[in-house]
Amino acid sequence: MLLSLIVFLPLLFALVLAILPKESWVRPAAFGFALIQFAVSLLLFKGFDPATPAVQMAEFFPWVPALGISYLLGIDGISFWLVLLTTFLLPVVVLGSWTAIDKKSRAFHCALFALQTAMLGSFVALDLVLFYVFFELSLVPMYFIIGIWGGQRRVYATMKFFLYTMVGSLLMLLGIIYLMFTARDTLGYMTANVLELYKLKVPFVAGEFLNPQSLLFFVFSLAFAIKVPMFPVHTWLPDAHVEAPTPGSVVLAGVMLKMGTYGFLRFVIPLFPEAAEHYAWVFLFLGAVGIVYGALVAMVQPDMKKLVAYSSVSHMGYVVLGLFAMNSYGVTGAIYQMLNHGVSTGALFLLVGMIYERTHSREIERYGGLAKAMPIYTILFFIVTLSSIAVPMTNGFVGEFLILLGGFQANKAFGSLAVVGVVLGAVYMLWMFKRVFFGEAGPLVKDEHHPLHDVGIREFVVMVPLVILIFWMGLMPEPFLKYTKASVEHFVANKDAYQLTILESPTETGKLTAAAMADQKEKK
Amino acid sequence: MIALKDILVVAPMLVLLVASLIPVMIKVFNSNREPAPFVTIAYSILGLVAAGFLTASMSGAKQTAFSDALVLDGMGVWGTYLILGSAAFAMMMAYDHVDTFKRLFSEKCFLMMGSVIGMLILLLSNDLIVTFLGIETMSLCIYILIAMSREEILSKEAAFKYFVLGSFASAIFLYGIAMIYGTVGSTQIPAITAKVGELLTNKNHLFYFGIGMLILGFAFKVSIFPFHFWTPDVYQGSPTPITAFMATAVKAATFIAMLRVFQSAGYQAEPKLMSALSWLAVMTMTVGNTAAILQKNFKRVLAYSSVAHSGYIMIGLIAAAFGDNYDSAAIIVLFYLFSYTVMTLGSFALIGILEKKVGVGLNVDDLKGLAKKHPVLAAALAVILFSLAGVPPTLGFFGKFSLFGVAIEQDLYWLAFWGVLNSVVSVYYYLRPVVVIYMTDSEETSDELVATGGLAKATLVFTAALTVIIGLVSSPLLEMVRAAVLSRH
Amino acid sequence: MPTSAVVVDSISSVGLNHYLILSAILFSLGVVGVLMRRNIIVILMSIELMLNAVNIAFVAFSRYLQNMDGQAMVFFVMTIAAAEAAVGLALATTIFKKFREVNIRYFEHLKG
Amino acid sequence: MASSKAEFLFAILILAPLLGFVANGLRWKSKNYMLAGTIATAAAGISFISALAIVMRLFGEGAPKAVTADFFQWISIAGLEVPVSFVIDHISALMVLVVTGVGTLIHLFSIGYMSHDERPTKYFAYLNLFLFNMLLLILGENLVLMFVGWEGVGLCSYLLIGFWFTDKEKAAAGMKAFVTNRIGDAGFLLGMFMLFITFGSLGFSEIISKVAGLAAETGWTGPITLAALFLFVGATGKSAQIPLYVWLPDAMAGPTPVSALIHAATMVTAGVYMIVRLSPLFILAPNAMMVIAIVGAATAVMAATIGLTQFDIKKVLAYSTVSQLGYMFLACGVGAFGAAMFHLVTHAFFKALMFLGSGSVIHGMHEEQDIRKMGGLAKYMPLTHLTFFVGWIAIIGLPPFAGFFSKDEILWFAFSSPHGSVWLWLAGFVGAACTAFYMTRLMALTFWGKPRFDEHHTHPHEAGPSMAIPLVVLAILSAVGGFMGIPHVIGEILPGHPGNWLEHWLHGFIAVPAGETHGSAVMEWILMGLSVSIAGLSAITAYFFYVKEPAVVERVKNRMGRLHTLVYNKYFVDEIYFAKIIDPIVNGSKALWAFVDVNFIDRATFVAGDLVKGIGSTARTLQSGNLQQYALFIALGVVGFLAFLFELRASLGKLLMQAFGG
Repeated sequence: MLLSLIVFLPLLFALVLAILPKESWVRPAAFGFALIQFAVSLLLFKGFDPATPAVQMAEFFPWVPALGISYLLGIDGISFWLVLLTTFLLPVVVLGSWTAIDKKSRAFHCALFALQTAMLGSFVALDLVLFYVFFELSLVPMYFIIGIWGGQRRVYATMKFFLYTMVGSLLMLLGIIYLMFTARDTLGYMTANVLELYKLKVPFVAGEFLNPQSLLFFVFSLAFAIKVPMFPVHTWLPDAHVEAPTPGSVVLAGVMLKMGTYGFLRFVIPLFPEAAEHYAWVFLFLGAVGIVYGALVAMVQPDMKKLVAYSSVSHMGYVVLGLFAMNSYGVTGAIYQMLNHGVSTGALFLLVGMIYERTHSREIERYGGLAKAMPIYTILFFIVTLSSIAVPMTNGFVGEFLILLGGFQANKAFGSLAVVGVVLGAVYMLWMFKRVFFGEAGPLVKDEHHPLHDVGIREFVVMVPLVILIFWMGLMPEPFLKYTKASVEHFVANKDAYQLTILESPTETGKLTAAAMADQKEKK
Repeated sequence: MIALKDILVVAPMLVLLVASLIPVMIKVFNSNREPAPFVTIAYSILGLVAAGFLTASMSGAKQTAFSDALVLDGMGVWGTYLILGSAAFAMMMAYDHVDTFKRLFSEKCFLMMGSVIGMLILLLSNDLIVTFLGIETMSLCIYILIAMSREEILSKEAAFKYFVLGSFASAIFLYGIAMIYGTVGSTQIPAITAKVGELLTNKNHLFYFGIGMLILGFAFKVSIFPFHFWTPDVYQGSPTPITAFMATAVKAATFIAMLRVFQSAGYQAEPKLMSALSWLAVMTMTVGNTAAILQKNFKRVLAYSSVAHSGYIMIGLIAAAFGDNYDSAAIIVLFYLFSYTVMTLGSFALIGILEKKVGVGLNVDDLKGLAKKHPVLAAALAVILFSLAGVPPTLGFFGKFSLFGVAIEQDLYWLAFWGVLNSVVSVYYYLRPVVVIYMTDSEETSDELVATGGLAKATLVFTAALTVIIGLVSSPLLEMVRAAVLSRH
Repeated sequence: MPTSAVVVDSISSVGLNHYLILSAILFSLGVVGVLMRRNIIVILMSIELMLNAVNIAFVAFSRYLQNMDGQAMVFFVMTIAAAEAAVGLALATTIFKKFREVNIRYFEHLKG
Repeated sequence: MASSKAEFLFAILILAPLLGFVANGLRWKSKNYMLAGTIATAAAGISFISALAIVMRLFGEGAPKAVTADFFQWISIAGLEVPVSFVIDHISALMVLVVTGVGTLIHLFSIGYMSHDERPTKYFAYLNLFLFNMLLLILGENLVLMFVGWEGVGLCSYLLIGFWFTDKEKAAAGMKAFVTNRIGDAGFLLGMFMLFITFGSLGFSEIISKVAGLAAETGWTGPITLAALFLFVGATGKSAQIPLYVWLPDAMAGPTPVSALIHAATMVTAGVYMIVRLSPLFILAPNAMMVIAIVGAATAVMAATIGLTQFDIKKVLAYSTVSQLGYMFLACGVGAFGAAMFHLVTHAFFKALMFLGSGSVIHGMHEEQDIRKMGGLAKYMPLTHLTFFVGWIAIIGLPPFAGFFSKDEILWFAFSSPHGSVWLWLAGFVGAACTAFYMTRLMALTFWGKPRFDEHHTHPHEAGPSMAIPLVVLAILSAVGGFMGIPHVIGEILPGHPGNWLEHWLHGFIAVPAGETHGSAVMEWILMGLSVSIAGLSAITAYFFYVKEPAVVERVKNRMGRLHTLVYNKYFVDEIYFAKIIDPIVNGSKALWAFVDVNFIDRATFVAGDLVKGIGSTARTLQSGNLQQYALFIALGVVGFLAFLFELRASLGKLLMQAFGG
């Protein structure tokens, strides 16, 4: 029941927040709740066995038996860290948004916690429909977060965000339904249970495009590509980020984008192995192009936040490259890069948010000489910058190194193209850094009406865990990689006949679940 | 001659008749003094509930009455529940709606009950003559209900438009019946569905005329393109409770009647018929959704959305008629009808609550500041709108899910594809009210945001709750529907 | 020879199709009336015309098929037609009261 | 036990600077330069001593060929094993001693130099951090660790170049350095990847053992050749070779000791070090070797010529550094890895010396760097002059000072090695001539002749002991450093026949080019004589020009004005880079953003939206409110539907065909 607890605890907290008698209690309560759910999620370490690729702590109840839809949760090396990342970022975000959210803080935190449930759910759901439900549900709170607490063009941004994602995911819904019926025709019973669907061999014909597996592959891929977002369906992201309030951006970049890449790893590649194999080059190409394109465009952004947003496009390009390299290095690196991006880009958004609260401007040109005015802030920003441009001994390096190695191994041309991103990454980040922090004090900095005060205690406390993670993950990645290894090896070893089993022993739930699934099958 | 079982089958209608007559009678014998509205609605709802229980008592094995003129099977039972329910809620909306003459309330209820009776006849009809009777009874009552509005210009115009077009369409419908009768030699639906295949295979032109006109006559009532033009105008002009009643009960009854007519494997003999209907479905969805985007008047938005929904439901019908698995398709259609009914009732309830100047209805932009003034209503509306947009885990999502499901099951990929594209489009206008409610800075709240009507509010909140709850546990409902449909055999 | 005979067999040579064609013509006339005429009363009458055209078809068919359903149908239709006429005229009068106008083109407030 | 002790020593060696960094970093606001400097210098000194302690183990009978220390597994995934393990063998021994030794001296020097700065603690923190990264680079047992240090030192040089960041120029210089290095690093990465997918390992020892016995590759696309070329790209970035040398002159924006440490003695030689470390690999890629040799020679000459015309004392030294690095690469290219190491060491001595000297000059002249405003400083700061003089002799290669031996060995190999050729030798020769000229010019303009500054306002003065001691020590090293590699031809005639110690020391650790060397002892004598004499000659000419007859200079300048402007403006390379590469990229990206994102993708979305709205508005226009029109649509609908059923369209078509077609 641990997973259900982790998933639905935030929802419960959201309800509690909704009925808190005093608005002023909301923030402290929310922070406490966030810490609690993080603590609860830490229990995963106790139950989780990193040695096996099997699904663990699984929970199974039939939901809509008629259609073979079930409530099946489970966690393995692929989703393990993503869950923890999600739960880890929440307290950071709550604390980070202490002053950023000035109106309707109660509603905001309710949305935030509801969003938490949706995201966690989509990371542990092993039933396609259940996953889809969480996947879509996560849109709604984010829709409100951007739309209510966002900037000037928030409505445009949030609508764009919602519609873009909806297009992809609705098409994916068709794909899901098709899969369920294929299951009915081949397995003899209708099911949306991924572990069962892995067994399907969806007919695939190399050469021609119009065959079920390729179509399904692309339908699913589109949905996730939009979510990631991959070039060329990325344009919703900059708008969403620029308009979103700081915490919104942090969650969006930190966790929501990962739902896309996670979808590739969990569903697209294992469900449609031949197509994935056959069309991998497309995604390697798009990934590499995304890396370079995102970096180039980020370089010329006048707005800090937009720059960071485009850097996300570039970074997620790395992830896609790694995933479709489909070798241990690439996939491990991709998973690692998801975490890195969650940490470092989240931190970047928080930092940009801090300065925005002070000057109410993100225009790079109007800054300059910030290093003298806010030294501590500068140091924090610099550290995060290092992690973002993947300087060794920060977390970024490990991920990028592995991804590029894997990518190069998979396809020399695109791998080399991606390596260009290493240079460009340094260019856009350092250029921005130079223009904002170095040189003479810019108009915003030397404005004597509101002198800039350096980061306060709260802001510092927000940043500390992130900075610690940046170096920890950079200096000793092994403890982190340990948890993903088994799953990744399993994934790479039999990527053309991927199967997942539910860990029977030692967890009692495992046995029960397997039994429950078995007699479900009997019933059909 | 008339056996007890015949009476039993029509007992619900008789009960309704009596229940609807009581208030009017009171009025008559009370020197034409209107009974307290509470009494009226109490009697009416009592009648509806009683009818419901009677139907429930008879559900189970399918039975026919009046020498197979009427048939009561699971589908009919289920449809009866739908209609009675929506009628009840429509009355609750009308109870304290601004547009209701308190001194004519008993008549209003009487007419509503009357049209409910018509719908039940339509629902149970096993013979095209009876079908026609049902349609007419239903429609005539509604014409008057529309015209009974306190508002003078628009409602009268709406009533008249609806009346003229309605009778025009029913004439066509009737002509179709005539042709079918001429070719089949009977108006019994089973007899017809039995011979559809052969008549279509040897290209009997008269029959083509007949079946075509029959379908299109139905299509008018459920506002399928190009017979939907009356819908926005009439929906806007009618008193909101009546609009809700039309949008839900009429559609449910008609669609189920269509299901009966379509209940034959013979249609597969004519693929052109299927492609024609598919085109109509696609056009209906597209026109409904795209036109809805450009509307300012919330009622018109919902009117167009209901047109679009008819398009979606057509997918289910096509699957039922031309697929190889009538039952599953029928189940889905009923399920979708249910979800559609719930959501539509809720959304119209909100309009009923907020609109002050009768007939004009309210524009989407008038909702500005609702979140501040009536957070609960705003939230309920938001839930219903998200459900209409098909966002999980709501009733609307599962409706769409199962509908596309049945489409894919029958390999109607293009229909499913169009359905998906259209739902994307629909997201835009379903979320616009949400934007207005929550995302526009409401310094200047439009001050006519006065909510009236306890029962209507109850309706809104109840439907909203229903969308979420059944969205979360849709399984029992699905099982019920399945049982209902399968009891046919 | 008696003219009556001529009349008779000229009548007896009138078959189903003639009736159907007649009903079709009448029906089309009704349709055209509904589409063309501006006067609401006339429009109501055209609708009645359509219904009656259908009645002819019914009768013709029931004669042709030798079964009574058609005849029965006609009675139903006539009833319905009467009801419709009643409602229609009622509506027409209320509208006339309001608009002082029977030209259909005046009722276009609801549109778009 | 021994090994555990080794780990302990390694830990001290590497962590001492890190601790220094932390210690200073935590009190980064303090202005107490003395404390900060002491901490930093102590840290550097400690690591020097522990380095010495480890190196000592390599001497004596039965000494291990290398001392290694394994700490923990950094990354290990499916065959990719990256242990954190360090090694000191005969190559890295040289390097580590130079780095820590010279580094310590420069730390010491910095105490005096940064005494007036406002953020000395930060400075020393950075300096220690640099040392730490440099040690990772040198001692790392695998390419990944080396890369960690490789990027780390780049980062530190970024920080130190931009140390006075309020000046936009200096900040820009820092960024330029980092980005240029990043280009190289990208090459390094690709090289690593090539090696990994070829040999399945990134450890030096493993790679070298796997390489052993392979035949040399011909052609350009072999994996080893590609790897070698990629790695060389990395080297050009770090070691400022054509085409990536442009950052080094700008890097002079940093404090002078930094230039001495990072941009002369240690970091910039990392490229050479890396190639020497992988010499068994490079030797198998003759084409790559050729490229390296040519690039090295070209850089040597080009930088030297630029050096002839510069007036900023540090810029002259910078270009001289680039040129000397060119020599080292030339050596690597012709397979004389030993000579390269040799020159690396000696160069570290005398170039550090000269930079520190220039530092003390600048310090004494109150931040004046233009040698046109100096002159006659000899009498003001005799010690600086003396030490600088030593460095001068060393670099222009007059025996018996350090530079003579190392440079001459390079020239000899350039001529004699199987990879060498007379042209390479010629390039080196010309470079030597230029070197002698511009160095003499520098001496002359700075220390000799008459003062060209206002002696009443500026009072040049000798700096304190913390700056003097390093100068002296380095001067001594520059003087005697050469004796570690006495050429055989000279050794034979010397009493006691000292052999070439360095060659012997490195024997077995570096690859030796296959194939016979051409040229004889006599030839070697001749070449030696030639180079020494040309050095002396051009030195004398320069002296004559700049001390005796300054007017001549002007005349020469005017004589070849075009050429002079070209060289004086560094062949306009920066300008070309900006005009042809950087600006196009920036503008191109702007265009990308404008066209692809805004005008294409978003536009497409909007078009789709407009399409939908268009359909909607047509639907609305049909919704005219006219009852009869609706009825008409109904009728048309029925007709159309039935027409579709009866395929009337087809039959109508036929009819029309008959009507009009026939």
